[in-house]
Amino acid sequence: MQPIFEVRNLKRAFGGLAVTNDVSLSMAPGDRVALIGPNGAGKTTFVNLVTGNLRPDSGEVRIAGEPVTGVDAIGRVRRGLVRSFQVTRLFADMTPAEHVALAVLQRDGRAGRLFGNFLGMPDVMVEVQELLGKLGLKELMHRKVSEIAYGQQRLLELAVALALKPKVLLLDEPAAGVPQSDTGRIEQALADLPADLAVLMIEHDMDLVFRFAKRVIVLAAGAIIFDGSPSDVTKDPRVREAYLGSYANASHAA
Amino acid sequence: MQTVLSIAIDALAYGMVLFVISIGLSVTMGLMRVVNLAHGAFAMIGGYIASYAARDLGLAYGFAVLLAIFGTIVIAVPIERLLYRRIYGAPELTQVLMTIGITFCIIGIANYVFGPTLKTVPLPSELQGSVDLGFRAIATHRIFAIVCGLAVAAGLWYAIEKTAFGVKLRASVDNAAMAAALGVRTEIVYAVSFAVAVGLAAFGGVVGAELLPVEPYYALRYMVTFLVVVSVGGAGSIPGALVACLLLGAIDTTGRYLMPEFGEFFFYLAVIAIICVFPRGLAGRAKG
Amino acid sequence: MKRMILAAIAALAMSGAAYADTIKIGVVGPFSGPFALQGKNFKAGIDAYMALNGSKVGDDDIEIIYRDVPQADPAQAKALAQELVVKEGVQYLAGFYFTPDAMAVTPLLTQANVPLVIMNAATSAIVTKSPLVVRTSFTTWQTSTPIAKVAKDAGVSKVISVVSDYGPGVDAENAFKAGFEAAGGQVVEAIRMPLATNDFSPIMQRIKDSGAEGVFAFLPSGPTTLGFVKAFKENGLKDGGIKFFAPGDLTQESDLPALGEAALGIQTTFHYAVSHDSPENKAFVEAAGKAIGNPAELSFPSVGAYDGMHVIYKMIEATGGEQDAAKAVEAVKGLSWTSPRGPVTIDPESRHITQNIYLREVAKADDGTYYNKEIQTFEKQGDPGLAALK
Amino acid sequence: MTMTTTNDMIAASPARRRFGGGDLIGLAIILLVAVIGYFLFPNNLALLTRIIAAALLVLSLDLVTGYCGVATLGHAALFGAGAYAAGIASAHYGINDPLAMLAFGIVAGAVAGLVCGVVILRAHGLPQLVLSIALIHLFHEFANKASSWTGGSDGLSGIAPTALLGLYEFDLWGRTAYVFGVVLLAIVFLLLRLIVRSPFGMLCRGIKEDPVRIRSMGASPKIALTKMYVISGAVAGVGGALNAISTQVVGLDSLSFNMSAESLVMLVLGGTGSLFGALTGTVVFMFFEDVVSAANPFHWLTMVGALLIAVVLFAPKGLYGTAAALVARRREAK
Repeated sequence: MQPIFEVRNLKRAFGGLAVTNDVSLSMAPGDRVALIGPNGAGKTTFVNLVTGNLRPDSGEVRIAGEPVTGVDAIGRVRRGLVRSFQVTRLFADMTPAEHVALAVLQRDGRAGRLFGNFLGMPDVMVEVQELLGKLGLKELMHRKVSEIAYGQQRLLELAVALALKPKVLLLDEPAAGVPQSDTGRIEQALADLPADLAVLMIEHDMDLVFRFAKRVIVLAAGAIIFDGSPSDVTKDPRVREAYLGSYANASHAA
Repeated sequence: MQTVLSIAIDALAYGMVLFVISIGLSVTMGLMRVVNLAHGAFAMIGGYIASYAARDLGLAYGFAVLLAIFGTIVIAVPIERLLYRRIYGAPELTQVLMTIGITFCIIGIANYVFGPTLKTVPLPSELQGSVDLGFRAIATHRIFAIVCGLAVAAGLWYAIEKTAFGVKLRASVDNAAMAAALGVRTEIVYAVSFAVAVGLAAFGGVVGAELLPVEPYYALRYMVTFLVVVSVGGAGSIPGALVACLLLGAIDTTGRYLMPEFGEFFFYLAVIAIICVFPRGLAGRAKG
Repeated sequence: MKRMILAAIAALAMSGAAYADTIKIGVVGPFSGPFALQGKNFKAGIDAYMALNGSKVGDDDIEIIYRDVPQADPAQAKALAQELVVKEGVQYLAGFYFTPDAMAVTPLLTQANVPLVIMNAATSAIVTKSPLVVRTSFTTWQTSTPIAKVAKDAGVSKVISVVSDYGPGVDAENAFKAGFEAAGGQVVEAIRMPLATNDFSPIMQRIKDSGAEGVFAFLPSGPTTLGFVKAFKENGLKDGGIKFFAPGDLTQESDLPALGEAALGIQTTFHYAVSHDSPENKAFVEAAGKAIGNPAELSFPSVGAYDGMHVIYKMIEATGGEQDAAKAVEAVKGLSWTSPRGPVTIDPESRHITQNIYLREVAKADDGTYYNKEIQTFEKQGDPGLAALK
Repeated sequence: MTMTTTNDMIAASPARRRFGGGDLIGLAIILLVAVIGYFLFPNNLALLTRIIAAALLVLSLDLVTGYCGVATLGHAALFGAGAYAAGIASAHYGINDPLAMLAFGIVAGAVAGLVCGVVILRAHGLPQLVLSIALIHLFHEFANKASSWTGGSDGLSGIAPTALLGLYEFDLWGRTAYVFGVVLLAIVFLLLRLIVRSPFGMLCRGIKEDPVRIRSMGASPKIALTKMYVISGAVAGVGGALNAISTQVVGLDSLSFNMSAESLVMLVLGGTGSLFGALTGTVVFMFFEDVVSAANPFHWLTMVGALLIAVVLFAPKGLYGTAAALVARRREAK
């Protein structure tokens, strides 16, 4: 199958320091990949390079076979590469319904319309209710985001991303900051993600990684040192070295 | 060549006067995060006090300057306690509304108390007249303003970067809650910073009075200039403000020499160009 | 309300005969903001006139209603004028410091049946906008033209003109140029500088580089004149022998204490000096000084207002208190009297004031204060600006 | 740049849907106030017309400041462009039909909005504020320079609008101008209500809160904001044209920093991010100013200053914003 998402020989240096050093990976529809790595491994830079917020020094990013290296962040979203944020970035004054509706309308190219209201657009409302219903947010759909719990905000973050109907979803620590009692819901939501969606999850929590991912990529010092099945990752000597070498600093990495 | 040199001198002198008057605003806006549109009003109060002391009471210039600084602080401290304290951390537009309100009040009161005429601060004989630079003459008080500007820049830089108070101030600015948890009394830090900013405003008002004469509308008339200078420099940055003042002083002076009828265009186009290149001000970019 | 009913009954009873009433005059001017000083002078002139001539014309009481337009704002001026006419029922409009404000009001006059007496606004064209406009101040052309002759007579043949870049500044430049070139002089360069100029050193450098023997300058009264005059001295132009000519806006009396020594010797032409030596002016200055509180704040708009009141009083006399704008204006055409500034006439054709223009020099009085000392008189000057319009 | 916001509660509440009762209520209130104004101050219609023109400017400012979070002290540029375009059309080209003049005003306002938007949106926060200040000064200088077109500081006179629809002359009492203004305001208000609740309005509110998030949703904040600027310019252009038609003189003040600052003060006074806030702020400020300046033409500025301070202290979300929050809280308590 043709890869839906590809990164080829991506390089970026700050000053003389190579923060992303010759990274290549490829994902097919339906892939569940976890990207892990000790602190300072260059995960954030990698995400920024992939999403188009940073320009690489060299290398290439492709979505569904199309090179998007010269395309800006907005263009990549429109081509199906959507991300969620590690710290929720939602609009405090708006309701979950408005969040999802905005994403749906934007996806359909209707977000610039000067008249009408999504509440009066049946097709939009159906999608909004369906999506929020799946994530258990339907009762809250008309409350302000600032009034709902953090765990629910994380779910909404996911809902917004899904409403964009991505081909590739980049999840940045989707369960970060959520109290233990609520993580179940999020994991359930992750498990329910569309089957043909390629998901790249950046995560510290190894339990989650093992439950979710079919494939694990380990980034250390800007380079991929491991790309394989979850069962093999802890056995790999290079991974052990990368983690144990900085174990004191990365206390919450398993 | 002579002309170029001459313009350079004018630019330096004008830039430094701008610096002396504006730097207090850079402190309130950058370090205390208050859009203080009443800055000009405090400068004006300083000018009035100095004028009253030197002209009507016949006090010595130096004494009048000190009186202006401390007098203005004495007037400003209750305003800080009663009004400014309420708007720390408030949305910027709220701060704009409050400080414009304060400015209107001060203008009204100044108009009532001092009348609408121009007030000057008589210079001591040492600062009167001109100094011959060989190729041209320059007013002595301008040299005085340049020296004051440099002294203020150095003093402020030292206070912020090198003293214990500066550390506390920067800590309070970065994270007030954290600073408070570490035992910094942020209220006092803010009050002192505010007093310093107001004192600088008053000082600038007096030193700059030869160029920007004191009258009730002073508070609004030059506010835009101060605001522009501070944000082009990058609020809160002493070197940024200094560079901005010199740069804008140079552009203004050169523009007014070469094409006075388009002087305003030059100045504001330059401002737009600078901000488009350095969207966070000259110093904002340098930091990263 | 009660009084209105009474008045109505009285009017019916006396059917047309004159009866005691209150005649209202609406005065629009800058009473707050950056030009508050000029507005204050309007009020001082009006108060002085009423103090000296009583607040009654015939049996009618005169009431002044002030409205504030802090800075040129034609929309506001027009709204206030409308309110004065329609709501307050004023029979006369007066004041107006800024030209656009006056311009905005002129279209109302005929319909409102109200004359407009301009006490300051100095652009020539205003009087042409309505036949009901009378002006008792001056025009920039009027005060700037004689100085050209003064400059030529002083033996200066090359002059650089430096004016603030707005309507009156451009008027002054044109007036001077016309007058100076007619007298055989040459304007080597004409610089227009932004109104909001704080630092005049670069301008001074320009003047120096131009090689002119004299400079003609126009700046509006107020803060910037101080910087200009000081820069002229500090940059060594004054000591370098460059002569300084200007219309009198530059050295208005209320600015002189601030200008101080730097202004000493500057020659200006203007229609009025507070120091003018005449019994009429003595009485005026005393009354106006009392009205304004601080006599040092007295300046030229006060005399425009004073004479404006004179014209309005004459209009009321002529109409017997009836509201008849055309008749009122007709009555003062050609009116001559001795104003505190000297002999003046309302030109019947243009309805603008014909007056003496004086050459003055800033001098130091015995008590250490500075004043404009009149040294030469150009008699009966009309407004050359109107001719230039045609 | 963050700001206090009063989102149109009515707009956000799902109970009032497509044809929200809020619109009709709002329209009814505007018309009611207009009628009351007409009968309460029949002799002061010029002031009321001026308030309407200012209200259009403040509404226009609210679109970019209240709904999009753009900080500007140069919004009069859009208003002045409309005023001068309408004025020049009449004074120089003999286009004296008020509706045609209005069209010129709208187009010029929109174009000015585009220009200002492109420049102002290049920075954020304080530098953005300064960009807007620089722009308004450039516009002002330009109008001053082009005096053969604009009349420079003497003002553009010779504007002579013909009777509205060929029926209603613009008279001394200012009745025609007032009614014209009220109708314009009502139409603009309704259109803006539609826009702020539309998908585009929602997008703009999102941009105001977090432009980065909007980008990650695949929308371009810059394009959306520029579009809003153009709309805002058209609205301000309506106000400017109304001003030119009713006053028949356009002065440089309509392109001034002062007017920009005053409109911002009025907006914040009423409460940003709400059309009613903008209207409330304008009416209260201008009315207050008129009353105190008539009562004491010499020292009224102090009173206005005191009002502003009092509002910040006691109604920090603006007059309407605070009132709306109170009502909402009470409703919730029930």
